[in-house]
Order: sequence, then C-alpha cells, then structure tokens
Amino acid sequence: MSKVITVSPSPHIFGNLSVNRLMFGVVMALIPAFIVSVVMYGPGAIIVTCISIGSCVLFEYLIQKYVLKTGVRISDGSAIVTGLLLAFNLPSNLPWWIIIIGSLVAIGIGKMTFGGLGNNPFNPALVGRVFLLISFPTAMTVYPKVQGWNTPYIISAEEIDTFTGATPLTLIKNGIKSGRGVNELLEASGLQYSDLFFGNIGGSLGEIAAFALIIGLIFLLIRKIITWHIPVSIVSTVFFITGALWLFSVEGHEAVLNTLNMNLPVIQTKDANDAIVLFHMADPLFHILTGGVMLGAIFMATDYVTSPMLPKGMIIYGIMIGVITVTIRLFGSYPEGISFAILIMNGFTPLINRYVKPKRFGEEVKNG
Amino acid sequence: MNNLKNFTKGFISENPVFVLFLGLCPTLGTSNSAINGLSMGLATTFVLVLSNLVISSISRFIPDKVRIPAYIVVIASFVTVVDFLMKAYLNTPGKNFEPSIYDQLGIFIPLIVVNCIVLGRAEAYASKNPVKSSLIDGLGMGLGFAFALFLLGSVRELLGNGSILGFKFIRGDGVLLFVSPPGAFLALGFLIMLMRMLNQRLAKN
Amino acid sequence: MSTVVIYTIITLITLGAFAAMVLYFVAQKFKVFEDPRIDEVEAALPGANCGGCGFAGCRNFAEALVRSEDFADLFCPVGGNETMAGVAKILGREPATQDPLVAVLRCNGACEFRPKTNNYDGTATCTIESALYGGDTGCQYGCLGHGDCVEVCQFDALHMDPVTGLPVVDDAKCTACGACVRACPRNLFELRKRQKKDRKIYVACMNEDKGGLARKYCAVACTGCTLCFKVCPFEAITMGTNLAFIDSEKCRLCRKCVPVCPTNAIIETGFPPRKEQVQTESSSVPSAESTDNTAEPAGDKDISKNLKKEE
Amino acid sequence: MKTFSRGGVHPPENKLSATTGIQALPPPQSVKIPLSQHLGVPAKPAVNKGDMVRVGQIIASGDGFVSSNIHSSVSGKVLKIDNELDPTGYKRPCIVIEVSGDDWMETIDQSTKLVKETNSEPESIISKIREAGIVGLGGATFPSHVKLSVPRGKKAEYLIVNGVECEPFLTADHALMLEKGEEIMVGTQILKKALKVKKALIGIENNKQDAIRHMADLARNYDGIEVFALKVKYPQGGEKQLIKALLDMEVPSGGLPVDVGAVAFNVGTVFAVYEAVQKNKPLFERVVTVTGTSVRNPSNFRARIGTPISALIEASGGMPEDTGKILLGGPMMGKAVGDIAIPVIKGTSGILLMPGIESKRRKIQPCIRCAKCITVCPMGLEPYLLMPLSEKSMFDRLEENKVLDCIECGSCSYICPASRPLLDYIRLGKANVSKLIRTRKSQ
Amino acid sequence: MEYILIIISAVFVNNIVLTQFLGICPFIGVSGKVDTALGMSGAVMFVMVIATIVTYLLQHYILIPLGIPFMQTVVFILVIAALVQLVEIILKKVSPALYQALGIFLPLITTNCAILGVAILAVQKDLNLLGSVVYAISNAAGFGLALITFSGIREQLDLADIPKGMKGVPIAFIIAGLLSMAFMGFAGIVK
Amino acid sequence: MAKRESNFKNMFVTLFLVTLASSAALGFIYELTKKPINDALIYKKTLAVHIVLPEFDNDPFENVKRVPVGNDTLSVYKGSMNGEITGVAVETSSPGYGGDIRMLIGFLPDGTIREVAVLEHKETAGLGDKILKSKSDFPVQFEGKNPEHFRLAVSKDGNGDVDAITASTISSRAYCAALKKAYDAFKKSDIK
Ligand SMILES: Cc1cc2nc3c(=O)[nH]c(=O)nc-3n(C[C@H](O)[C@H](O)[C@H](O)COP(=O)(O)O)c2cc1C
Ligand SMILES: Cc1cc2nc3c(=O)[nH]c(=O)nc-3n(C[C@H](O)[C@H](O)[C@H](O)COP(=O)(O)O)c2cc1C
Ligand SMILES: Cc1cc2nc3c(=O)[nH]c(=O)nc-3n(C[C@H](O)[C@H](O)[C@H](O)COP(=O)(O)O)c2cc1C
Ligand SMILES: Cc1cc2nc3c(=O)[nH]c(=O)nc-3n(C[C@H](O)[C@H](O)[C@H](O)CO)c2cc1C
Ligand code: SF4
Ligand code: SF4
Ligand code: SF4
Ligand code: SF4
Ligand code: FES
Repeated sequence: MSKVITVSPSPHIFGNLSVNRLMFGVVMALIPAFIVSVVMYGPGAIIVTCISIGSCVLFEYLIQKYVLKTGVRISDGSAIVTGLLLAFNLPSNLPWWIIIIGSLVAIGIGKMTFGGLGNNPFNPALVGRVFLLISFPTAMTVYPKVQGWNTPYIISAEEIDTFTGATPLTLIKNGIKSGRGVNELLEASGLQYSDLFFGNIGGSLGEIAAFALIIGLIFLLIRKIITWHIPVSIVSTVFFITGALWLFSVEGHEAVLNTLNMNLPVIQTKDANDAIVLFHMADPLFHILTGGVMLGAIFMATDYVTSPMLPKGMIIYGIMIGVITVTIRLFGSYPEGISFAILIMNGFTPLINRYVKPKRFGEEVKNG
Repeated sequence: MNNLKNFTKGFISENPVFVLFLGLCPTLGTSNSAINGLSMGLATTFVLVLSNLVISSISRFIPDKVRIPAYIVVIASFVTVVDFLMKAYLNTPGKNFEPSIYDQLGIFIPLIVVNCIVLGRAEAYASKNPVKSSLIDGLGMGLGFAFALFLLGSVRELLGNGSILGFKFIRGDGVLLFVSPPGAFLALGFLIMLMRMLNQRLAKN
Repeated sequence: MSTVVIYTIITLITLGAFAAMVLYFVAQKFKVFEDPRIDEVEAALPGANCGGCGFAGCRNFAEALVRSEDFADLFCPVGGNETMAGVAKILGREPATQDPLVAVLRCNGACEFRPKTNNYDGTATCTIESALYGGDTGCQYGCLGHGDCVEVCQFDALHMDPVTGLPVVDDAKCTACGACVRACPRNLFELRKRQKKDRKIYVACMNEDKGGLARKYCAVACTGCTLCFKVCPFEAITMGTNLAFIDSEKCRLCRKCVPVCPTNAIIETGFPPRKEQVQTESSSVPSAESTDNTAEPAGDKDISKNLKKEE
Repeated sequence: MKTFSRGGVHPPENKLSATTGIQALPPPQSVKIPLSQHLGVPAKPAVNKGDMVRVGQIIASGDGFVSSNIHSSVSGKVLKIDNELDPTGYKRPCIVIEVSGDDWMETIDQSTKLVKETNSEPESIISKIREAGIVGLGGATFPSHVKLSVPRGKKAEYLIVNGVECEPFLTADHALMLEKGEEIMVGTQILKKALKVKKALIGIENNKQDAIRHMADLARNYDGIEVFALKVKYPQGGEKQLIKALLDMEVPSGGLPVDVGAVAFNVGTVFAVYEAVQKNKPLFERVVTVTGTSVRNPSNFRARIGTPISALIEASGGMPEDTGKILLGGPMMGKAVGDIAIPVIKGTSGILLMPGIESKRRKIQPCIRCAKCITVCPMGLEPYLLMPLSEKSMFDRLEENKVLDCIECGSCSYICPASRPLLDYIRLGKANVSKLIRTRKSQ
Repeated sequence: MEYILIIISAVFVNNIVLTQFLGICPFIGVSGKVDTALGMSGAVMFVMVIATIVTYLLQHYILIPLGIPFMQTVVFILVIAALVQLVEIILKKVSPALYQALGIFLPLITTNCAILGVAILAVQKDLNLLGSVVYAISNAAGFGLALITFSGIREQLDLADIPKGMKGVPIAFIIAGLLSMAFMGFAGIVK
Repeated sequence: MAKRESNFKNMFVTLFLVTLASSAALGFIYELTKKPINDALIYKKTLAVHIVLPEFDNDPFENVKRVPVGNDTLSVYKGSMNGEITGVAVETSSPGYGGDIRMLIGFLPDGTIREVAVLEHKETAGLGDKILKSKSDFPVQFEGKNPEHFRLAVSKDGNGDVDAITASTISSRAYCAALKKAYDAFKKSDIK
C-alpha cells in the first residue's frame, strides 16, 4: 500500500464499450459504401468526403474551444461520423463552399446549439443536408453521371447537361409527372436492378450501392452497435406500402395480369382539367433499392441520440419513417423523403420515449 | 431624460420581440424581407401610438369590467384604419409582378389587433399613465418592434436573397432557407441569443 | 350619412351591447369565489420560488398565508420582515417578525489543515460521497468540498474558495433561505442571527471525535476542551459531544472566547483588528492548552504558528 | 439451462481462488466487533469495558424488529466500547476485544461430526436462529429469523438456496458448497421445516460445475431438494433474478419474495443455520475470499468476525505493491474502503485488492442514448433517464419511473460506453425518493 | 376528398404554427411540459371551432348582407373576446375539472393570433360552414401536433445541458425552425 | 344592490359610447378611402396587361376573345392606340413541376413576343421559380423572338431553341408549352 487508496461507489469494473469505439465502428461500417462511391464517382467522392469530415471536426473543435468553452471533446469521433454521413448525403460535385456551409449548419445548428453530443434532438447530418437541399436546390439536385475515376469534380455550367443526370427516383418521378409509364422510362434509361444494387446510378455518395450498405448493416449488427428494429421496420414498411399500392398501379396491374392472370383495378385520379389520370408507380423492390432508404434506415435513423430507446419505440419510429417516406415520394414535390421522414420522427422521439417504457420487473404479477 | 429613457427602452433593454417575446407571429410571418418587416413594424407603431393616445385619455371614464372590450374596440378600429390605408396606398404590385406589400403582409394586418404588445401596452401602461408619456411609450415600443422586424427582415433578406431593401449584393440566390419559414425561426432564435448577450454586456457596464 | 355608415354603427353597437349584457349576466350567474387576495399576496412576494418558506413555490405560500389564522409559522426568509409587513397589510394582520439571519459554514478544514487520507474517485457531489463513506480525510464531519451547497444557492451568495476548498458565504447576498442548510449532507451550515456590520463569532467545526483524534486529522478542529465555555461571561456557549456551540441569540460578541481556543476553531468576522494587548492574552494560549490532556505536542507548535500568522 | 429473462451483463469471471479450499484463520490479537452488522437498529452492548468474554458469548443484543444478536468471536478482555471505523466508512460503535487464548463456550459442539436429525419444532428453530444472531450472509445482512417468520396472509411454498455467487472473483460460497455440502443439505432441511415448505431449490451458476455435481449428488439423499445449474449471467444471485430463473415468477415491484411464495437464503446462511441449530454455534465466523489479480495467494479463509482485514490480506501473501483500491465484496457491488484496520463483519463475503490502474474511473462523457443501460438493467429500468432526473432533483418523475425498484447491481454503470456514473446518481435518487415517501407517510 | 385535403394541408403541409406563423406566443410560452401542451391544445381546439362557427355566421348573415365586410376585424375580435370570456366563466362553474385542465389557458387564447387568424382565413378561403369547421378542427389539430411534439422535445432538453445563452426561448426557436424544416418535406402533397 | 345597478348602466353606457364613436369613425373613413382602394384594385388587375403590351388607350377587358386551343380555351385581350392594334395579350397555362403555371403573354401584331408575365406558379424556390424575370434571365431569351422562327422547346429535347433552366427542365418545358399554346391562340384569334 504505497500509494493513496482510492475509494469510489460500486461498481468498480467496467465493460470495454466506449463512445469512440462505437463511433469508430460506424465509420468502419461505412467504408464499403465509401469505396463504391470512389469507384463510381472518382476524385469528387474523396474531395467531398474529406472537406465534409474536416470541416465538421474543425467546427466542432472551434465551437467547443471558443464559443461554448466546455473543453474539446472531438476525440469521441461523433463529428467524424456526422461529417462522413453528411458527405454521403451530398452529390459528388458539390462546390466546396456549400459543403462547408452544410457542415457549419450540421455541427453549429444541429448539434452544438443544444450542447453537443447527446443533446441534439435532430440528426445533425440530416439537418445539414436538408438545410442545403432547401437552400441550394440546384446544386443539390444535379448529380454527376457515373464515369468512374474520370467523373469530374467541377462541372462548368456549359457542360452541366452532358455530365449530369438525375437519380433513378427523380427520373421516375419526373417521367410520371409528364405522363409516361415507369416501364417505358426504365427501358429508355437502360437501368437494371443490378445497377441499383451495385451503385451504377446517379445519386448522393453513400446512397447508391445497396449491397455496400447491407454489408455495413451486417457489420453493425454483428458488432452489436445497433439492433435490427429500426432498419428492418423502415425497409419493410416502405416495401409493403409501396407493394400494396403498386398492385393497383398500371405497372403492378400489368405484372399481376401477366403472372397470375388476375385483374386488379387501377387507381385513378382527375387532373385540373377533369381528365382521368391513371396511377403509375415503380415496384417495391425499386423503392427500397433506390434513394436514401437503405442509407437512412441503416445509418441515419439509427443514430442513438435521436432515435427511440426501446425496441417497441424503435418499431413505431421505423414504421412512421417508412410511411412518411412513401408519402413524400409518391405525393410530395420531393422525389425522396427519407431525410425529412427521419427528421420529422426525430421530433417525435421524445414523445415516444416518454410513453414507451420498458416492461418493469415485477410489473404484472403472473401468479395469484 | 426620463422621457428619453421611456422612449429608448423599447429598442434594446425592453425590446418587445427580443426581450419580452411579444408579437411573435407578425415578427416571423412578415420578416422575409427588410421592407416587409419595416412596413409591418410601422403599421403596428401607428396602431400602438394612436390607441395608447386614445386609451390613456379615456381610461378614466371606463369602468373596470368593460375595460378590455372597450380597449379592443378602440384598437380594432385603428387596425381597420391601417388596413384601409394600406389597401389604398401600399397595394401596388412591383414591376416584375411581385405582390404588393399589402398582399405580402396579408393576414397579419388584421392580426395587429391581437398583437400582445398593443393590448399589453394599453393595459399596462396607457391606462395608468398620462397622455404624453403614453404617447412616448407607444412610440418607443412601436419603433422598438419595428426595429426588431426590420433587423430580422434585413438579416433574412441578406442571407436568403443577398440583398437588403431590394438592393442586391450578389448574383443569384442566397441561402434560400432563410427566406422560407424555418429560416424565420432560426434567424430569430440566434438574434435573440445575440441580443441577450448584448443586454448582459450593457447591464454589466 | 350613407347607409353603410349607419349599418356600421348599428351593427357594432348592437354587438357591443349584446356582448356586454350576456357577459354581465352570465358572470353573475356563474360566479365562482376565488379569493382575489391570493393574487395580491403572490404579487407581494419576491417570486423566487426558492422554497425557503417551506412551501412549493410562492403561489403555494401565498395561498397558505391567505388561509392562515396568523403568521406564527409562516415566514419568507428571502423577502424578510419587509415583505411580511407588506403581506400583513394586504391581509390586515399583524406581521410576523423574525431577526434577520445569515448562513455560516461550521467547518474550517481547509486543505492545509486537513490532509487527505485517501482519494475519492466517485461522482463529485457531497451527497454521493457522504452516502458512501466518511470522506477522503480523517474527519468524517467536515466539508467534502464538492459544492452541493453552491449549486443550490439561488442568490449567488455561495462560491467555492479554490485555495481552501471550502465554500464561502457572501453575507451581502445571503438571504437566509436555508437552501444550503438543507443541501449539505454534513449539516455544516447554520442560520445565525445577523449582527450589525455582519459581525459573527462561531465555532467553525462540527467534529464530534475526541479531542486528540480530531486534532490528529484536522489542525483546526474543535477538541471540546471547554476553554471557551469557561471563559464566556454570558453563558452563550454550550458543550455538545466533544464540541462547543455558540448560541447566536445569547452571544454578545465580546470576543473573549476567540483567543482562548487552542486550535483556532472559533472564527470572528467583521471586527476591527485586535489591539496589541489582546495579543499578549493570546500568547497565553499554549499554557491554557496544557489542560487538554489529549493534545499532542507537535500540534501545539503548529497552532501557535497559525495564530501568529493570522494576527 | 435456466436463467433470468431480462438484462444482465457478463463481466470477466476471475474466480482465482476457486480451487483453494477453505483455510481456518487463527484469531488475531484483537478484534473490533461493530454493533451494527445488520439492517435495522444497532444492537445494545451486553458487556462492559474490562469484562472478560469467551468465544460465542453474547456481547450485544438486538432488540429491534430487524436487529440481531452479536456474539464474541474470540476470548479475551473487552478493551473499550467506542466509535471505530467500520465497513460503512464511518466511525460507529464497536466492541474492541483483546484476544487471549481461544476459550469457547461449552454449549458449542466443536466436533466436525455431521448431525443430520433435528427434532426441533419450527418455532424453536426460528428462536435458535435468532439467538445465534444469524443474518443473511449473501450481502444484505437481513436478520434471517425475520425472513423465516412469514407474515400473516402469505404462504411460503419454496425455499430457494442461493449458491449462485455471480460476482466476479468471489468464491466463498463455492468453496463452502464443496467442503460443507452435506451440512448445507441438512441446513436446507431445517429451513424447510421452519418455513413449513416441501420444496427447496438450489441454484448454482454453471461456472461451478464441480459444486453442481457435488450438490446434485448429495441432494439425491434428501427429500424435496433440487439442484439447478444456471447460465452464467450477472446478477443472477440477486434474489429476484434467482426466483425468476428458478420459478419463472416475478416478485412484484415493491414486494417481497414471499409474495410469490419464495424465501431465499444464501448457502453461507444455510450453513450458519445448520451450525446454530445442530451445533449450538452462534454466528461469529464466516468464509471470506481474499483475492485480486496481483494477490500472491488468493484464498478462502474462515475468519472470525471482527478480524481486521489487514490480517486476512497478510495471510494471503500481503498487500500487493500496486494496490489502488480495497473492496469488501466483489467488484460489481462491493464497497470500497480507505483503511485496512476495518474489521470483517457478518456481511463480508470477500476482500478484493484492485491494482491502481484498474481502479480509476474513466472520464465521464455525455450520454449518447445508446440504450445499453436499459438493455442490461435486470429490473427493466431506464438508468439513462434516472440519472439526470436524480441530478436535477425531479423526484416525482423518479418515483414514477420506479427508481426504488433498482437493486443497485451496477450493470448499467458497468456497460455504459460514456462511462456515466449512473448508479451513483440512482442511489442518490433512491435515497431522496424514500425520504420523500417517508415524510409523505408520516404526514 | 376535399375535406381530407383540407385536413392534410392544415395539419402537415401548411401547419398553422410551423409555416403560417400563427399562435406562436402560446407555442413558445406553454410548451415546457407535455401535460400543459395537451391542455392547451384541447383549449385551442375548443375555442377555435366555436369561434369559427360564430364568425362564419356573423360574416355571412350580418356583415355581407349589410354590405359592411370591412368591419370584419372589429366585429370578429369583439365576438371572440366575449366568447372566450364566456366559455371561461361557464366552464369554471359547470365543470371545474375541465376548467382545471383547459380553463387556465383560456385567457391566453383571447390574444392568440391563431383563433382570429383561422376565423379570418376561413372566410377568405370562401369555405362553407362545414368546410370552415373542418378547417378550424384541422388547424387546431395542426397546432396541437406541433405544440405537443415541441413540448416533448423541450421536456427532454430540460435534462440536457443547453449552453447558457441558448436556454429557454432561443433554443425553442431553433427547435421550431428545425421542426419546420422537417415539415417542409410535405411540400407539394396538397397542390 | 343599487351600486351594481348603476355599475351596469355605466358599463353599458361606456361600451355604447365607445362603439358608437369607433363605428362612426370607421364608416366615415371607409367612405373616404373607398375610391383609392378601388383604384388600386383596378390597377392591380390591369397591371399585367400594362406590363406585357405596348401602350394602349382602350380597355382590353372589353371584347375578350375566348379561343379554343387543344382541349383548353384561352382568353385573348387586345390593346389598341387610337383604334390601331398595338398588341395582343394571351392568358395561358401549363402544368409545371409544382402545379399549373399561369402566364400572360404579350405579342406584337406581327407575332413577336414582347413580354411575358407569370401570373401564378407553384414552382420550387431556387429551381423552377427562375421562370420569373426577377429571379433569372431565362425569360429574357424569349423577348423579341417570333415563334415563327424561334422553336419553342428546350434544346435538350432536340427540337427547340430554348436554353432550359439548369435542373429545372420540367418548368422550362411547361413555360415553352404555355407559350406555344398562347402563340397558337394568337394565330387562331386572327387579330390584325
Ligand atoms: C423491511 C423489510 C422487511 C422484510 N420482510 C421480509 C419477510 O417478511 N420475509 C422475507 O422473506 N424477507 C423479508 N425481507 C428481506 C428481503 O426480502 C431480502 O431478502 C433482503 O432485503 C435481502 O435481499 P438482497 O440481498 O437481495 O438485497 C424484508 C426486508 C426488509 C427491508
Ligand atoms: C445484484 C445482486 C447480486 C447478488 N448476488 C448474490 C450472489 O451471487 N449470491 C448470493 O448468495 N446472494 C446474492 N445476492 C443477495 C441475494 O439477493 C439475497 O439477498 C440472498 O440470496 C438472500 O439470502 P441471505 O439472506 O441468506 O443473504 C445478490 C443481491 C443482489 C442485489
Ligand atoms: C425539391 C425539388 C424541387 C424541384 N423543383 C423543380 C421545379 O420547380 N421545376 C423543375 O423543372 N424541376 C424541379 N425539380 C426536378 C429536378 O430538378 C429534376 O432533376 C429536373 O427537373 C430534371 O433534371 P434536368 O433538368 O437536369 O433534366 C425539383 C426537384 C426537387 C428535388
Ligand atoms: C449507429 C450510429 C449512427 C449514427 N448516425 C448519425 C447520423 O446519421 N448523423 C449524424 O450526424 N451522426 C450520427 N452518428 C454520430 C452521433 O451519434 C451524432 O453525431 C450525434 O447525434 C451527435 O450528438 C451516429 C452514431 C452511431 C453510433
Ligand atoms: S459545505 Fe456541505 S454541501 Fe457545501 S461543499 Fe461542504 S460538504 Fe458539500
Ligand atoms: S447562502 Fe445558503 S441561506 Fe444564504 S442564500 Fe445561499 S442557500 Fe440561502
Ligand atoms: S448506457 Fe450510458 S450512454 Fe448508453 S444510454 Fe445508458 S447512460 Fe446513455
Ligand atoms: S443498478 Fe439499478 S438501474 Fe442499474 S442496472 Fe442495476 S437495477 Fe438497473
Ligand atoms: S403574436 Fe401571435 S400569438 Fe402572439
């Protein structure tokens, strides 16, 4: 007993989980998607990711050090995750200054105004992304065409039409708006489901390759960083709702007629001139493979800080995200709704946490 | 000196928007540009000054129980007058077909009547004070309100459109979010925080 | 006058009159009695909602005041007599008066007097530490120094002294709300009568250990030697378990007890510096101390050094 | 294999002294016997300074409802009755005895012969247990005779014998089961009789295969005793968890085990009951594990109550150089002490010496709402919420959120990736809420 | 269908608080606790529906026939003020329980833009009586939705350590801004 | 009792007076401002025509022609100076991204587009709203062009001369479609 004895309340040993280990786990899980984005989008993907992570970490550092003066805690890694996920939500040709504004909003408004890690009610990366989407709609909706390493980062205004294209969702949405059928559109664009799965499509850095995201999901599940409840409930809700509606769309009607020889009715609406409009939509598989559903469901909706605490709450949350996503996709102006859906449900998370409680031990007496 | 203080308190130390948090709806709803904010602020000032004037001069004759209805009638009348005037003289659309100021302020003009500043001042100040100081109070508070709206409008217009009072500083659009509804909340939130810090600084000195 | 003007007038007047009448009669019919004095009393209270009165907030206290027969047990320590007089005026009653109080800390165990015997590594609050054990010094009665008291003081009257590791009361700001008294797990605060110029004489120790043991772990502990007790001409001092206590109601601030304390455990504040003559008196301390059979010689030297340093 | 359904963690087991057997430790030079070694009011001293006492002589009597007798663990002279530092970390009344010889009361049967038969009636068993000053040796030191007096209107149906020993490092119960299995069986029969129940269930965690085998073998010769192997999971030894694991019944919130017809005793307690009833030996010694990763010879000692822990540490090879923390009990629930003059008491199941580097807490980070604490809480609580509620003194919401159900197992603090001192604050909250409830009741 | 669109529009797309900026004072003022928010939402719903019906009748059976629709502001506010006071008085006597739950918010409602605003908007939108009622109910629901969500967030933040300068109203505005931003996702659902 | 009675009377009288004064004043001011308000409304209504057409001295709202184009019917207004036609305004619309875009298009008698005013649109801020002259130069490219030679379709679609707004092809298409419709109506209306 050479030194002074320490005294503290129990327990005296601790598990080896730590915040930075968890955050690092998320970064690891995102690596496959990052690799795909670099393969598809070339240097732009690297530039956007580096600027985003760098500025997020820098802003967090500056705010902690000079504004809040709470002591610097960037080593917990949450700013890195935020930066990475923000980048994954951006097109690979986004000008650097817009990325920096996005980081400032994500960290400054989304996170630090609430006191930093753990206190923010809304997902910081999504706050940044949606802010940019509303503020710079042009830059945020023009996606470079996939050209591998040759995809340019900076695209001049003249070349915009040659080098950029729409995401599959936008393509379909705009096509339907101009009264064309989905199958026709898909054929015209030459889009294959394998492209959707392996990321050979236009879109934000991280959302294009479903398979890379699923690898990430498996990693997160094995490492017990997240549970299945949120991702599964979101994806299956999107799948089932779009599936149910699809059966009554022109495309689904055809498919059912061809395979099962069943004649389902088709939903009809009227336009402003009282003309009948038939309901067109893509099939459920297309809906879960495109857009940010996978990215959002696996990485963004699961953010601990802004999602419900209990499995039951998580499932309510996931289902609602799915419902809102589909609603926005099919009926709203935005081709993709998952970002908004997650943010909206972030807003409801405190209420869910308030009303969904764990089953307490001894809550109900089983025996007389 | 006292009058001066009475007049200036509405700007910083007792600013209705930044400190007292009154009249928030018009503040948020009409501050998408500096000119809109200013117009709304001045319209409110007009009502505030005149109703303070009238109320402080008749309050002695009003029995307590009908105080509020009577005040409301007085205030609502002035609001209607403002409505008439703006409909007549500020109702010209812009060159590029931008809506007129009257149209942009829209519902918020009749809503001046429920602006807590107006009734609050009538209740708390005008009904208990002589005409002259009520006038000054109304003017100070009103202009303080107008100042707040103008400031918020300018900030939002500058960030969202790159211009102030229509005078463009940049080409193209600004950060569009600031001229849409969320921007109103965010900008006001941060402005209140800044004003708080400013007030603390002032209080210390 | 056009018809429009006439219609306007008729409509509004009818409406106004109608509203007034309906409201008036309905108000008569559905009247519910709620004592309006509650609002008045509440307005007269400081509104700090600190709970110093023992009620859950000022409104609650106001209700109790209005309901009460007399003010015997009701007092707002924050507002003090002035407020109570105001309340009494509203309710037309005799005010309760109470001597103004101020909080004092009954521990002087600064780091230099009270070495650490172990290292506490739990959550840094006094309540949690004291629930665990006697603390990281040999004295299980003294201040733990995490500042639970500072946290609860709503009037900014407490702050931690970084050198001594003890909280310091700012007499000017203290309203005697008693929040710190309730917060301190060691019961170190006492509300004492406020004297003029904030003069105070009190025993700054709560250590009930036997003298030697107390001294062993804290150089400025009260050893219960009874010297002050004997010297007090006004019977203001009582002896507890190895501990002296000075009753602020009885103490007349004669300062006789202060120099006789062998461990300097009695604190006086607000007094002018002592004259030379007093110092000679204090130099007799070591001899007086020898009556304390548990005192250790090593401690003696330290204490006299301390005394000299202070004067 | 059975286990409880909700929560739980898996800290490294570190049962270093599992195979070392039990060594008897000779009486030290002097003992300090605290007057309060149980829940409830302290016992009243029955001897005076200067009196000579013998081993097993009653030296303080417990008169309160949940109080118990205290016996001298040595023979010698009463030096003083004074405030001394005891395991609570405070100086509290203790009887200090200077040891001379080892002179036992002649009523005690010192032989090691197994006495199987008992003729006593339930009432006399219970009174014998009370006389012997037996309290729960599982940690809570609740007087056993009180537990045995089933309140009116309730009926005990099962006796649970707790051989789980889920705390890492501790092996006292394990060693006892291996060496005194037969006695424990007899003790179990006695308790069954006292409780008038037909069934006894012995729960043992699966990391003590030898004990399970041994006990199961023995149980075959006794009526109505069954041994169950349980999956290793902390805090299986908590009686509510154990009852859930063995009987699949949940003790209602705020209720007692008897509410589901169960009464639980630690194996050590059962052994003490055997000795008290069959051998007339009061509770003045117990098995204590002395262990730690850098302890030279981690061992299990049979030590007299009142022995300073320094003597036990010495007997296991001395205090390791790197010791930074001394715990009474295991690393999850044990109590840290700052001094080695502290005596062993009835509730001391082990002494754990932790190296300095391991004993520092990590830096607190903000809660990231990972919900791990909820997942591991065996009581279905939300520690992440209880902590700030306690910190911000929101007592109503603490009570609403069942803070009083917390069994202080520490799983939440153990798992939290942000190193939040959840249990520190939850304990504070519990204390405050109980105080609140008490004042509410008294009003 | 028409009514469904009114409901979706008022609750989600053009939420009265988050995009139309009506009733901000109570939104900021009484959103500290979920329970209070529930009470306030109930009270607003109650008053908004009654006020909209009464003002509809006034507008269509008095002001328009007499050719004096410009008296709208004066007449509406007078009626609403009287109405709120009336409801308060009656509630206090008839159902003290309901008064405890809703009544204490009533004085706040008189000077609440939302009530007068919805009454005027219902008239401006040329809705019929049923449409006006649906409009009022859905706006009140939108108000309640925003208020309750918001109070949930604020209650949670009570337990967090908000930077000093942001505590209270500023942070409330930031939350409202972000919530409003999230609700922009519904844009275009109702054309 | 007596006091309350008089109190009620007081209340009644006060309210009576206040409402009397206020309503009288309002009625009076209403009469005063009636004319300017009306003038402003009329100006607002005709503003678009004033913007898109060259100077005129007739009332374009007299003799509005309704011309069917496709399954739609467009309103055609003409402006004349001293009886001579100076220009023709056509009200037209076409569905854009967020909803119908309503426009008023001013043609010179030879069919040249003089000026376009967007009356109503629901396009996205920052994207489709660049069809407004205040937001971008997109509309300027049509001024002075005669659809006879200037093909009203976006160049991207391969059959037009119009530079579309970046990332807002749909709005641009709608704009062109509406213009085309208007031009057809203009030609059909046979105003010379
Ligand atoms: C006030 C009080 C009364 C108790 N009464 C009984 C009882 O009548 N029967 C019983 O079996 N246990 C009783 N207990 C004991 C508890 O059920 C439990 O065994 C004891 O608190 C130790 O459990 P632990 O070590 O898991 O904390 C009582 C405990 C307390 C605190
Ligand atoms: C978290 C926790 C863990 C416990 N672990 C054990 C254990 O491993 N072995 C044991 O005998 N008692 C353990 N206990 C104590 C039991 O709950 C219970 O008090 C005991 O089995 C009752 O028997 P006793 O009165 O004989 O001590 C634990 C209690 C808690 C709260
Ligand atoms: C939020 C949002 C709003 C949009 N608003 C418009 C719009 O107002 N007008 C428009 O033509 N396209 C709009 N679009 C459609 C896309 O910009 C689409 O990519 C584009 O019309 C077709 O791409 P292109 O112009 O590069 O061919 C919008 C897309 C999004 C995501
Ligand atoms: C599983 C997981 C998912 C995360 N997702 C996000 C995210 O979507 N956006 C983000 O800004 N941070 C994310 N983070 C990082 C961190 O939780 C986030 O910055 C906090 O919200 C900041 O308080 C995630 C962390 C984890 C462990
Ligand atoms: S006086 Fe009491 S509460 Fe204050 S720091 Fe000391 S021990 Fe803590
Ligand atoms: S020092 Fe203590 S008694 Fe004085 S104001 Fe502060 S908390 Fe209240
Ligand atoms: S385990 Fe820790 S970080 Fe996770 S929710 Fe619980 S308290 Fe928060
Ligand atoms: S210490 Fe309490 S709250 Fe924490 S896990 Fe154990 S029972 Fe649950
Ligand atoms: S200004 Fe709208 S509610 Fe206060």
